Amino acid sequence: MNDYTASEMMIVAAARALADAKVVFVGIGLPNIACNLAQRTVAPHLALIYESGVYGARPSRLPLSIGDPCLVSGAIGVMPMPQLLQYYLQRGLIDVGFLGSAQIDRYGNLNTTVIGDYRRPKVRLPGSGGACEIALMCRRVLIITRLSRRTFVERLDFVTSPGFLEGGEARIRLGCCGEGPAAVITDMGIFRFDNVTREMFLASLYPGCTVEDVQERVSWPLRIADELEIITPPTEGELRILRQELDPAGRLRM
Amino acid sequence: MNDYTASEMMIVAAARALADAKVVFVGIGLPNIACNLAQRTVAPHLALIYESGVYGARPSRLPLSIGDPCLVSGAIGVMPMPQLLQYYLQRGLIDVGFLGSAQIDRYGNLNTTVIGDYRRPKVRLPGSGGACEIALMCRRVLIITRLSRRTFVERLDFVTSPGFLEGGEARIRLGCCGEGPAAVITDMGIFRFDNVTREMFLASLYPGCTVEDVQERVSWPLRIADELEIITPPTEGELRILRQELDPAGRLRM
Amino acid sequence: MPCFEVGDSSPIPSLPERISRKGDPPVSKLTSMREAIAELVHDGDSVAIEGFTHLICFAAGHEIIRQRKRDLVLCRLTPDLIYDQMVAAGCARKLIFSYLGNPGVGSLHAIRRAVEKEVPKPLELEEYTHFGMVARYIAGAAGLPFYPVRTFAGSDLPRVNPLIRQVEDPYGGGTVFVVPPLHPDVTIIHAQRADAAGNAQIWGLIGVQVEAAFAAQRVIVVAEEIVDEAIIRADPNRTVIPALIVDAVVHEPFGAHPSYAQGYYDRDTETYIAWDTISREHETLMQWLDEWVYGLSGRAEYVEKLGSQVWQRLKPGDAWSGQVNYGRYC
Amino acid sequence: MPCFEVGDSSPIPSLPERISRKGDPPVSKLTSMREAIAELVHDGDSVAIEGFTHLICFAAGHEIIRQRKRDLVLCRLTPDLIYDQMVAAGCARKLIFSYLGNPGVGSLHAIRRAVEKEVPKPLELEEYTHFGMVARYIAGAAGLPFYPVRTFAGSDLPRVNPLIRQVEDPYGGGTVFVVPPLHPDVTIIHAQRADAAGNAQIWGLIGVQVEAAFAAQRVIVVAEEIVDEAIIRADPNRTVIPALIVDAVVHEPFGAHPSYAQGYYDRDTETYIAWDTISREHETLMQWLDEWVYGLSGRAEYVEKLGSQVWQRLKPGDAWSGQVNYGRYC
Repeated sequence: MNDYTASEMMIVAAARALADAKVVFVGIGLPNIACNLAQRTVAPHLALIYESGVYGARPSRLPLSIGDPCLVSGAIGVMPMPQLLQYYLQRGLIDVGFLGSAQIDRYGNLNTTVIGDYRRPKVRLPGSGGACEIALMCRRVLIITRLSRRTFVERLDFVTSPGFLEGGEARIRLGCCGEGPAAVITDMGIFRFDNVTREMFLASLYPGCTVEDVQERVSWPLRIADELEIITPPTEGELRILRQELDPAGRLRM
Repeated sequence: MNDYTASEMMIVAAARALADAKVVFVGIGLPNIACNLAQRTVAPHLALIYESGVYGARPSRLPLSIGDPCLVSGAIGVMPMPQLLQYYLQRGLIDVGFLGSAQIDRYGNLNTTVIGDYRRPKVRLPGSGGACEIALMCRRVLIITRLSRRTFVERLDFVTSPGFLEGGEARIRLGCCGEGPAAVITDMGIFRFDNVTREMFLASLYPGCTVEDVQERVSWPLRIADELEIITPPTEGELRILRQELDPAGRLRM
Repeated sequence: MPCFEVGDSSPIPSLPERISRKGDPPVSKLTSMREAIAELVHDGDSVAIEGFTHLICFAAGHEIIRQRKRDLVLCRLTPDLIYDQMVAAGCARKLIFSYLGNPGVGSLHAIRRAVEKEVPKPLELEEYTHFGMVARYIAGAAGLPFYPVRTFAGSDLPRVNPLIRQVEDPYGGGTVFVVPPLHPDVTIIHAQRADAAGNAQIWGLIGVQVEAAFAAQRVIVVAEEIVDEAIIRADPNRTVIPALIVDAVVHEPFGAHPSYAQGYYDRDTETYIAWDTISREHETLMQWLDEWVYGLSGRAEYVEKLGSQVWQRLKPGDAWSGQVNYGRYC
Repeated sequence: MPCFEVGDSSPIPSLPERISRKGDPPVSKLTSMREAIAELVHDGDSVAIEGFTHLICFAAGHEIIRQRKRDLVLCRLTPDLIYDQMVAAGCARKLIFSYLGNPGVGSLHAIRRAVEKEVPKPLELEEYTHFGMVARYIAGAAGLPFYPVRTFAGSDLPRVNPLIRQVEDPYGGGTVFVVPPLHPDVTIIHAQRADAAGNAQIWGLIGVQVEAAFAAQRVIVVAEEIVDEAIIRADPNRTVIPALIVDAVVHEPFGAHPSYAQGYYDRDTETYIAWDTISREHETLMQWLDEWVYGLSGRAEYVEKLGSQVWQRLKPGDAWSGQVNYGRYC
């Protein structure tokens, strides 16, 4: 069981980050697997909320979409989107939101809208969906994305979802209810954000990864924690649940 | 069956005023009886809406309150108040609203808030409830009230629900979606409103009532239609339904 | 100018302690009415016992009277008999409301006495229309700093209530009235059924209960029946209040009388009509409170004292909803 | 500056003709999909086929393609496969949206081709976040001139979309973003069941269907089952759309495939995944449209062509809601 992929390590790290969470806004893809793993390990009472309008889902299978019927049957509550977006999210009731991104800068701002100019894009990406409000309104935001210089850029082509903007107090001046990005969970290690400058720094590495590996994939000169933590590899229990229950097709092993 | 009370005539006149209505906002008391009579006579498809959150009620008894359980069982739809007030009323979907009043002036403005000064009232009345928004948002408003100099006053102590304000174009300048009061149905006759000045004028009398009877109970010098209509007395059919089905206790006969 | 009064918290509600306190869905929050009121309702609090005609939690109001809470700011569209009783008992210093009557009957005499004659003490009024009150709750529930409405135009209400203000439509449509959020310290919700964690389901009139609950700092759910979580999960579209926002759950059958619970018992119109006589004089009203509130230990004794004949009279026939298929997906 | 585009009507909607046209509840509005689309969807209209993942009315979208409607302004949070197909077929001139992806799969290639390469023709984009779109529908449904939201702050979206504006909080809380109402010319709602007059009930995800319907000028209800009015009246809390706002009712079983109807059939994820390949080239996509849309007379043929094996695969097990008692009061 000692061999695991970077994707598996990333999911396990994300699940562990939910240890003290009570209510999580679940996205599709990696966050979905991470939330389900957390519910089966560190956070058995974790309430899963989907922006499609579901509270307290107990999915019997891993849904492809956040609107899958398996999220509805057996949920605690299902409601119109205006209610979920306003009374739960905007009201400040959600602990943690997960976001991915096509581009991220050092202050945790995210771009999922366009590569290139907005009016004449080189690549038209999906846009915000609920990402902008999740970034603003969840108490904490966890960002999951793989390391690459195309993703970790000096300057975003477009700010879809604000992190700490230009750093420092900038986000507080926005007056939004969430505290902003808490961590960026990658396939090689985890970034956190400086309490004052709000710039991200490398806080921990996965076993076998080096600072150089990370720096190679980030466009700006990295800041690094004084005491760089090495993350415990996935346990047998974590891997068993992941492989047998959540990823039987082995997509995270590819 | 030739003898009927002024109250019965008033209810019958109110029911007849609903002949072309499709959707009516039902108030409690006299309007409630009038709407039910209309549904059984001139407007069999009349949809009854109650601000408590009910659409398409089929009350099996005459409810004391607009939140009675008999309005819910067998209704077409029941919804939270924010939905009814915003998506039906404010959206402009309601044809007719009924209002009563403690004071009314010549422009159909209504006071149900205080007699005397607002801060030190001689009599504290119930206040608006939904009256102000009904007055503003229903396409047409029908006012039902008994004639008396205490009610038909020169100047309101408080404007709870606007009619035509100071008359003329004043209401249009408010920008509200309803057209304002269409008629005032009393126990002696019916007032309508001049298309230009927006002042009310006596348009019709019930059999046996005179202009003098009415003037005696109104504080300002009456305007009277060139051709004063005499209302057809209640028919046998109207009285039968009223007495047997809607007012078996005979409260309208007292 | 004071723009936020008691019952209005900061426009950006941050609820860290709430989440950590209430978040665990499987934890039972079942308690007695006495303990729930003692722990969660404090002198000076703003309190919303909502429910439009339907599901008004008289059991909670009576317990507040018994515990002699003072200086409450009472929020409700229609103060109804329950606030008339609480005002007569001296619990309230202020009302935030939109309709001050005994529906279909007449006046609320105790509240009128307080307003007109300061008996038993003065009562401050903060007045809206129904839609205005609903909008205040919506703003509170939605975490919005204000809520726009097309009511109030041409009325004198904005003149006497400085919290009703205007903003300019940035799309050129003129001005529109707005109200600020209402954030009761405590909202008490009566429901037909809830699980022990506080997930509650209501059918029939829902009124503004959902908004009043989400707007509040603390929520007490009172239910006719406590059911297994599986009952709730079988019909998730019926759920109106999530355990997430609930602090205490009280099992109190018949707790809404003389208001009603759709499908459980009828509205007791005789009591509403009789109140007109009982409440006309402060003294007769206080005698009634002695007999029906102070003299009883709680709702169970009230139910017994009311007697089986009344409950028989109020029992409705059956009218079942039918059921729908959510489908099993695996 | 143009502040109201196609799809935005005046801030105070007046609907006299609507009421007189649609008001009679007992009148049957049953018609065929072909007639409903022919009569109620016109070239140049703004059209909302809503439904968040759930109850997306592909049958209506395909009929619009078949009838070669042109210059439509398509409104939807997530354009999904249905608008990808309509854009490829040349029906649209503009999208009003918030998320442009094939959920869990990848891009919507036809829409990207239209935006990036103007194939088959240019496509204008008007972009929001999900909450921004939801707020536009709420404002439309509520007859409000604007709707305040706490999203957009710090994002570049307000910079590229001048319809996202700000107002000053009159209670001193700073500025807040607002969006204008969205009033589609036509909204198409897919429901599990409706009566012949158009009273519709939905369970499972409701998304923003209610708001999209009330915001619209015209509404088409498409239902898996047409039921007697008595079924609707047995459970009035389940009703989401009233006949009052409905112009036409179409009975179209399986009309949402490859989207789904909770309790009736599963989401066909295989079709969603396969679309990624089919849609990568305009030519293969057009071949697919020839085979599955232009080549068929309507949804009944589509259902037959898809074959019983697929429907068997998509059939869920049972999960019944249980029923509640509304009570008989007389």
